[in-house]
Amino acid sequence: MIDILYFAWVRERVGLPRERVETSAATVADLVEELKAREERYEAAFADLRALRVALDQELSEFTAPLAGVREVAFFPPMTGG
Amino acid sequence: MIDILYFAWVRERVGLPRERVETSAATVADLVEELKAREERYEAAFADLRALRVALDQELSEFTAPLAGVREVAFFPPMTGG
Amino acid sequence: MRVRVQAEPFDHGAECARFGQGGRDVGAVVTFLGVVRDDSGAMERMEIEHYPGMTERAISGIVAEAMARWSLADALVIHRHGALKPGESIMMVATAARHRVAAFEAAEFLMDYLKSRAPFWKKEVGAGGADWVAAKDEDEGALVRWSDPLLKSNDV
Amino acid sequence: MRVRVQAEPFDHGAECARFGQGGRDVGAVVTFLGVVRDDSGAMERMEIEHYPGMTERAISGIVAEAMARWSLADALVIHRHGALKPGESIMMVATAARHRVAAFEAAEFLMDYLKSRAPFWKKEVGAGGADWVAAKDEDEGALVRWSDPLLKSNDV
Repeated sequence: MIDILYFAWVRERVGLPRERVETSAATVADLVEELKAREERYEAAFADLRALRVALDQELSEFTAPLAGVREVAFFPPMTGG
Repeated sequence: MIDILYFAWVRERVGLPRERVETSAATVADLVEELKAREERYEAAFADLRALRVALDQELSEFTAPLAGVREVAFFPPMTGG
Repeated sequence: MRVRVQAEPFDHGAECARFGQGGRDVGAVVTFLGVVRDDSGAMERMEIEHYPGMTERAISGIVAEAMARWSLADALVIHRHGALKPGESIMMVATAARHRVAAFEAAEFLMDYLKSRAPFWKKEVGAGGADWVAAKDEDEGALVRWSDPLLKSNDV
Repeated sequence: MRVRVQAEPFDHGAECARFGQGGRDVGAVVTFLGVVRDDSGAMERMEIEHYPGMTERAISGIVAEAMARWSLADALVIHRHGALKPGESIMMVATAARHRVAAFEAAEFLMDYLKSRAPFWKKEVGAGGADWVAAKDEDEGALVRWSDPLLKSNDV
């Protein structure tokens, strides 16, 4: 089981701020493919990975990163703080 | 008649903050030569012109600048504000 | 070093007055204040979303890096989230160092990182609708300046 | 735009609180505070001499140039003269602009010019005697950055 968090317009497109999923995906990219296969709203949220960022256990990471041992995955657009 | 002002260690070496002198010096450099010829304390103050700055009527200037029309000449070391 | 992520307003003047006081080796204090600007003239509010937990962690990491890299005597970051009106203060950064170049560089470094690496997202809400603020290429580009350790200040 | 040259202390926090308030186009406020540092550990006071008349003129000219070059919404310079103790505030600069890069650059420009072009001279007085502070080559060198108009910020 893994916690998935969504922020900003990713959250709006997916329609929820977080969910817990059962997955055997090896990498972040694999997890994205699983999600996209589930429903159209995921397809909309993950249409362009270049417009997205991912954090694994609250550290910025890459879509190629392995998911082994990870408890929390967060997807969001590029940050706009400051 | 021209007002001459001295600041920082130039003032200390000359021994006064300002004086009014009668001069027919054409340039700042000529005025410096006149002053150096007067007394040893001026010699000490103006020993190294590269260590000095000059302002004419409160505008930074050069030692080669003409004195025609100038009412106030100030000599001082490089500034250390801020 | 202090990091605060909060919905409540903060008092810029009071923070400036408190910051860097009494540090024996402090010759230079730089502060940055970010204010909500209404460029379109039609914004009702700016909504700032963040990632609780990661936000504090990411900012603390950035501040610790700045403290070490510029030998800062102190550093402060305050960043708000939630709904803000035009003219309200969004965030502030403060740095205290021996010399001005280090204080300026560290403050700019913190700002550049907060812009693109701290998990905040801004949304402008007006009569015409709501828009997520897009990240700017130049904000991403600003980080290049800090990636090379050779660019580090000589602390003059 | 305000320029103050004064012997009296100023209140950094209160000045920060007052500065840049209510400007419609202000998104970024940068402040710099200079503090008397006692590097030798033996300084009793710092004496700051200036050139009354020229000081105000030179600073006003520098501030006007910064206002124009970075399209500032506001700018402030306060510089003290007379005798100051270690830990006391010597001077401050504040800039308000639409964007952070302009506010930072303008504040650094003002500092670089105040260091080497405004008629102030510092003397450190201690038990062992008194020494005029020597101008630093790097302060003179810092001005090179601003001499080329092509280096001007794109205001991002």
